[in-house]
Amino acid sequence: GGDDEERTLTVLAAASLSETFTELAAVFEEEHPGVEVEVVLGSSTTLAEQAVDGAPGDVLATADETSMALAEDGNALAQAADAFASNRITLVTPPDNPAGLQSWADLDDPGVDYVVCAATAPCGAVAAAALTEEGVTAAPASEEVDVKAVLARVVQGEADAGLVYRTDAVAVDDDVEQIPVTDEDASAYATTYFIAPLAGDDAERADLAAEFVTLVRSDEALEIFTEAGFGGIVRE
Amino acid sequence: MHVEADLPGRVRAGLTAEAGEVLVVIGPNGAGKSSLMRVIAGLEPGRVVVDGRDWSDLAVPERRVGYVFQDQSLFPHLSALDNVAFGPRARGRARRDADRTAREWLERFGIGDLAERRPRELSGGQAQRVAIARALATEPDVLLLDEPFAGLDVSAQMALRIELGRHLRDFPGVALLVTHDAIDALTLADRVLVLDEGRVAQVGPPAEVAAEPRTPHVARLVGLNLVAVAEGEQLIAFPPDAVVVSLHEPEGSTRLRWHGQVASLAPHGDAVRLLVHASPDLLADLTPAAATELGLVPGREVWLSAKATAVSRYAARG
Amino acid sequence: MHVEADLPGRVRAGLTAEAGEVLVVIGPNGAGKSSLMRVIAGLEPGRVVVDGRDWSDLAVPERRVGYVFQDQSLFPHLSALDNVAFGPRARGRARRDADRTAREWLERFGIGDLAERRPRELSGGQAQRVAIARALATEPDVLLLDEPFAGLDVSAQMALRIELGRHLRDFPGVALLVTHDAIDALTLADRVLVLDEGRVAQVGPPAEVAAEPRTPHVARLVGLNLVAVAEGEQLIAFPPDAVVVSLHEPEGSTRLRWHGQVASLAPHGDAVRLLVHASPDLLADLTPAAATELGLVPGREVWLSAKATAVSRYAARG
Amino acid sequence: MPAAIGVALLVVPLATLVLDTPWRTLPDHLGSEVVREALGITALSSLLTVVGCVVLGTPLAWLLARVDFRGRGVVRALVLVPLVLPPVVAGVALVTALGRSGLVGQHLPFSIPYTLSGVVLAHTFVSLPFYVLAVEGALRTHGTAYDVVAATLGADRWTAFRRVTLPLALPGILAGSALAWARSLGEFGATITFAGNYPGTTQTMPSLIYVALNSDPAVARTLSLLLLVLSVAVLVLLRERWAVAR
Amino acid sequence: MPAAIGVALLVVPLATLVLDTPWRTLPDHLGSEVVREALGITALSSLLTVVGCVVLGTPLAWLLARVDFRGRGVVRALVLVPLVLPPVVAGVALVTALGRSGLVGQHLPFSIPYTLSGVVLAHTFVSLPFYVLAVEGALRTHGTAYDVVAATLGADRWTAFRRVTLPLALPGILAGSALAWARSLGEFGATITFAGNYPGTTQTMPSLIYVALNSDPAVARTLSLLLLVLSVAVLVLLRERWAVAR
Ligand SMILES: Nc1ncnc2c1ncn2[C@@H]1O[C@H](COP(=O)(O)OP(=O)(O)OP(=O)(O)O)[C@@H](O)[C@H]1O
Ligand SMILES: Nc1ncnc2c1ncn2[C@@H]1O[C@H](COP(=O)(O)OP(=O)(O)OP(=O)(O)O)[C@@H](O)[C@H]1O
Ligand code: MOO
Ligand SMILES: [Mg+2]
Ligand SMILES: [Mg+2]
Repeated sequence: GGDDEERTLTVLAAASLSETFTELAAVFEEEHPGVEVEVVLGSSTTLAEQAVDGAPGDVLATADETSMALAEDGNALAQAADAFASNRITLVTPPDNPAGLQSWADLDDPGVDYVVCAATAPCGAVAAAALTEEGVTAAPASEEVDVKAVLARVVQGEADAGLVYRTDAVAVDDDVEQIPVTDEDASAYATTYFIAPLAGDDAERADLAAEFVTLVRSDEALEIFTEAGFGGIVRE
Repeated sequence: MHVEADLPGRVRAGLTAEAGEVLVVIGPNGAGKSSLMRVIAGLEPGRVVVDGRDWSDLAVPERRVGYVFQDQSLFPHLSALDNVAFGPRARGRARRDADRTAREWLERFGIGDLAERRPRELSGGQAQRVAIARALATEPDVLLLDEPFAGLDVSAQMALRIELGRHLRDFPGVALLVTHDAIDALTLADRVLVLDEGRVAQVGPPAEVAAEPRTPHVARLVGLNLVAVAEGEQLIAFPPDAVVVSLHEPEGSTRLRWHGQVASLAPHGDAVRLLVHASPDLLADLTPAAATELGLVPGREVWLSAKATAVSRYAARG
Repeated sequence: MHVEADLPGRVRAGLTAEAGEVLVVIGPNGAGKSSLMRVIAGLEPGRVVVDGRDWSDLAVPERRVGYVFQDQSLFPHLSALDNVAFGPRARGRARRDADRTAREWLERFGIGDLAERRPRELSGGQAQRVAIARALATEPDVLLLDEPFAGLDVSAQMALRIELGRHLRDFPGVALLVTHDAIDALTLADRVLVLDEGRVAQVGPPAEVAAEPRTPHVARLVGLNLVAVAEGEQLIAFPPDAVVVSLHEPEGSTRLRWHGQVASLAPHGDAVRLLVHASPDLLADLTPAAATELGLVPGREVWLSAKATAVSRYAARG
Repeated sequence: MPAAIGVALLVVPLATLVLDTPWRTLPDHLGSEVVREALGITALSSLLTVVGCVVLGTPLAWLLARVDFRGRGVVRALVLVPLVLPPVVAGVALVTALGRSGLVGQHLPFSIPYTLSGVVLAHTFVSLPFYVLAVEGALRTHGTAYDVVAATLGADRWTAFRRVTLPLALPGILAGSALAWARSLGEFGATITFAGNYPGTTQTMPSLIYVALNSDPAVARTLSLLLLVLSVAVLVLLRERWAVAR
Repeated sequence: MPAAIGVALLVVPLATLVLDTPWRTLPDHLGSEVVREALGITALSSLLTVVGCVVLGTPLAWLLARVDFRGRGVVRALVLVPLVLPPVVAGVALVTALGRSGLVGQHLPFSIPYTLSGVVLAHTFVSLPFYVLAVEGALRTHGTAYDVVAATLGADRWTAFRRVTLPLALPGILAGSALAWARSLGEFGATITFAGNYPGTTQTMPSLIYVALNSDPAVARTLSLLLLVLSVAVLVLLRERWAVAR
């Protein structure tokens, strides 16, 4: 719409979507003059719970299916959720690779300190699956609460290696080195992002929310996601 | 006012005082004087009836007492003026009004120029004056003065004694004053109450108590020797200048004689005052010439006898 | 010992005392007595030389003083015993040893049975005794006693005066004692130092100071009248019983006469002591009979004259 | 010596934080609207938190220090609770109680979460124990001697409290306020969980920093430093002023 | 009244937390090895943190309260720093300084992260300001009057401190220790960031709870309640004992 009146669209988004969604918000605002998009960032679980509790918001985007299911069970969604992006787990080391890692198998060296997400975090579940896939048995030095903490460890040289999302590796680019995986396409390495409009009584806002979801699933958005390192988007 | 205090190990005493009366409380250290005052103020439990009204269960702030604490207890964070104005303000007077009253009291006690000082910037005597002013400024029903003159210089003591005497004459309530000074007792008291080991040992007009003291402490306070006779049933009192000192056992039939060691000599007016460790300890005044002649030094063994004519004899219990 | 104190608005005085000497410091409230002591203890800045050793820049704990504070300042969290044992222990004595010493001191002052009490469970006089014991137990080089007898009952005062007198006789260091009591000054002092408004007004042996007081405060303390004559160049002193009171202006050529209002009357021994607001205030003793005959009440205008023979006259400055 | 180690423990991490800050970009961040809004919300909510702590906590501390009522032990235990709760759990507890569908919250005519009052509530919940404990300690240090004197002068409990107890405990109250303020400044776990993270409404500096940590650690560090310098400056200035005034 | 509101603010969230707890599963969680290990690490590290705070913080508080040295304002400001840092940022600062490749850490012969000493260090860093502020307040409340008396009795600074200053400030020291202990019990931001989160080595209860929150909030709530009940019980017991002993 082209009203004079300022309207705000509130998007609750997983913290890992910080940059991409900020960019998409700008695109959306350009296409919808008079609308301001406010991106509220947080952990997927917290956001889903808050949406169920009735927190102000028009769109919810989570980094995993579990959180979205939480919102759905709480009747917070206006429509069924859609997958819009995927992410892959990757093994990174500090740029100088101090432990001299060549492959995932080297994680089993007793002298190597590597870190992962806790099994309860979305990235942790994926990492656990990937480690099994690669046959790694050594325990990590620490189970970080989220993927950013893992990345920070590696960038700062506090860990010899860590399992992070590819988007994270792309974001810091020069600060880490990626160790290739054995099987590029194995599904064990992937996680999927979901988006859904939230239930509300304002029809006009519901339209805007739907339009935002459409934007996120558009080809224009795909470009942005791909550039940020997302990939393998599942289209119906 | 009627008071009954019973604090085990500290004081167990009853007293009655008329409105307008000044009761001076004397007794040795630890006799229970301060404890008695604390009971009246409501800081310790006890039965207190003032003007027919039962204070026993009244909260402390509702009891209208003016209390000069033995240790001053000035508020450290308030100036002298604010300390004195605290009572009037707590009792609802307006700030300006309370300040004026406080300033008047400070000026009456000669420390008007120290109004803005904090307690720690005052000398001991100055602080004591502030404490007295603070207690008087509340216009209390009962005045409790615990050694108000301690630490004051002679002029201040005299001036305050006059000022307080004037105040007490017009004061409609009961005033209790604790002192270790015979002059206070004699000049200010309507009656004197003597405490000893937490009990009331004697009550009476000052002249009577001074003439027939019942405890060694009072006797010492008024400068008399006191000896129990007749199996403790009777007491005899006699002044130090009625004591004859000799190096040998005095002859004659008098039974009023004692043997002991000189503990100390000190000038006392024109005379020399001797303290002799007999049973009990006795004081004797003699001329410097006599003291020199007898060669009196601490440790010397002497005999004392009392001139029978100067001795008063009375029952040990009133 | 040599001391020079200069605290603006508080005290500006110098003093010298020999080892073994007892110097009694007297002066009105706020004269600077306590401030002078604080300088010696190192709590305020000032020049202090003891036994040829310069203490001026020495930290407080290194100055070996025994200090009885005017307000006792007992440690509230320690028992009486621990308060007294604090000094010896701080100076390195073993616990058991320090405790024994402390107990001895408490016993000497008659409060051995109160050893385990906290200060707030002691009476005022009991606490004062603990404070004195605490100061003496450190075996100091310099003893600073700020009104040590305040709040003590007469027997305790006398006993402590004797005890302290004995201690001071053998004490090799310098002892300074502040008091408002003439008896202390006369019985304990080797010399008396008179402070007035922060300055040294007079120093000398007690008898001399008592006979020729230079400040009204000392005159009042020893019970003399003091009048400045010859444009303040000279002073005359005379006892109250050398004053003649009359209702009319006395005849004759004597210039020693004053006019004023009776401020108060009080018994004084066998006599009645009058305070008269003249310039300056004067004391007069007369017999009760004479007082009744003259109809003396406060406010009455009277004439006073001094018997010339009883008057001593001396220079205002030594 | 231990004091020196203590100082070192505090100094070294701070110093490295300062050294690691990208100073050149600092002015840009300062100017951005998000940062200015977050700073404003942080300032306002922390101030209101201190007010809340003083208003609610002072009487509570007094009660605990002076009045010997039944159940004092229980109340004291309750006061300690938010202290030992991890902040996020504190947030969860607040949601369960005062959230829109919370046990109490669903009966309220207004909604607390996702508003500034929610932020203040979360902060007060988390900061109150610090304030109460510090003030209770201060009240105990002086004992009741001067309260007793005030009572004999006719002061009822309230007057004695206001004119004697409180001024004498002032150092403790200032310390307690500083603690509560600082706790509120750095708090984000309970805030994000209970009040959300809405820019301009409930996004405080720590929440912003938390989010930034996920995208650009350098920005997060710069913002931390900003928060830090501002708040420490305020605390130091206030203390100097108070110290002089006393 | 305000005291009652204060209590209510504390009670209501806690009560709902208790009501919301799945009691039946509690015993299972209690028995699990992960929980037992986390409890043990929390107990040990919080205890060591209190010791660290007392040892390092008491002299520091004394210095700030009593000694008028140059730069006192700066030191006081430094002490406040960890107070206003969001815990995660505090962790980042610690990593930058003492991490394996940190400015100081790379020169150390041993490595601090991923060890219990790292946990204690992080906790001490975060808790020290609470302790120092509380104790400094207590030291100021009494002033120096009794220190002066002790000095005249021949006590050097240390003796006076130990036998006079310290016992008189005891209520404040206890309050400060309680604050530090509690802060350490609930801390996870700095811990996880600096010391990591590995079961049996560095995983404390709050870390475990935080991680659980992401998957199963009910479990997290149960564990919080467990942490809460245990710690409050300890605090209350200790306080009653101290209160009686004084
Ligand atoms: N809080 C207390 N607990 C226990 N005993 C106490 C307490 N306060 C005072 N006492 C004791 O009670 C007795 C009476 O004390 P009180 O202070 O009434 O004496 P006092 O007559 O005022 O003595 P003084 O002339 O020395 O001031 C003393 O033996 C004292 O040690
Ligand atoms: N800390 C202070 N700051 C400013 N003035 C002070 C301070 N302490 C004392 N004074 C003032 O200095 C003067 C001397 O005080 P000091 O305590 O030495 O008197 P004093 O001779 O001991 O009196 P008293 O017999 O009443 O104890 C007094 O006028 C007092 O008000
Ligand atoms: O919801 Mo997250 O912050 O991508 O794990
Ligand atoms: Mg007493
Ligand atoms: Mg003095």
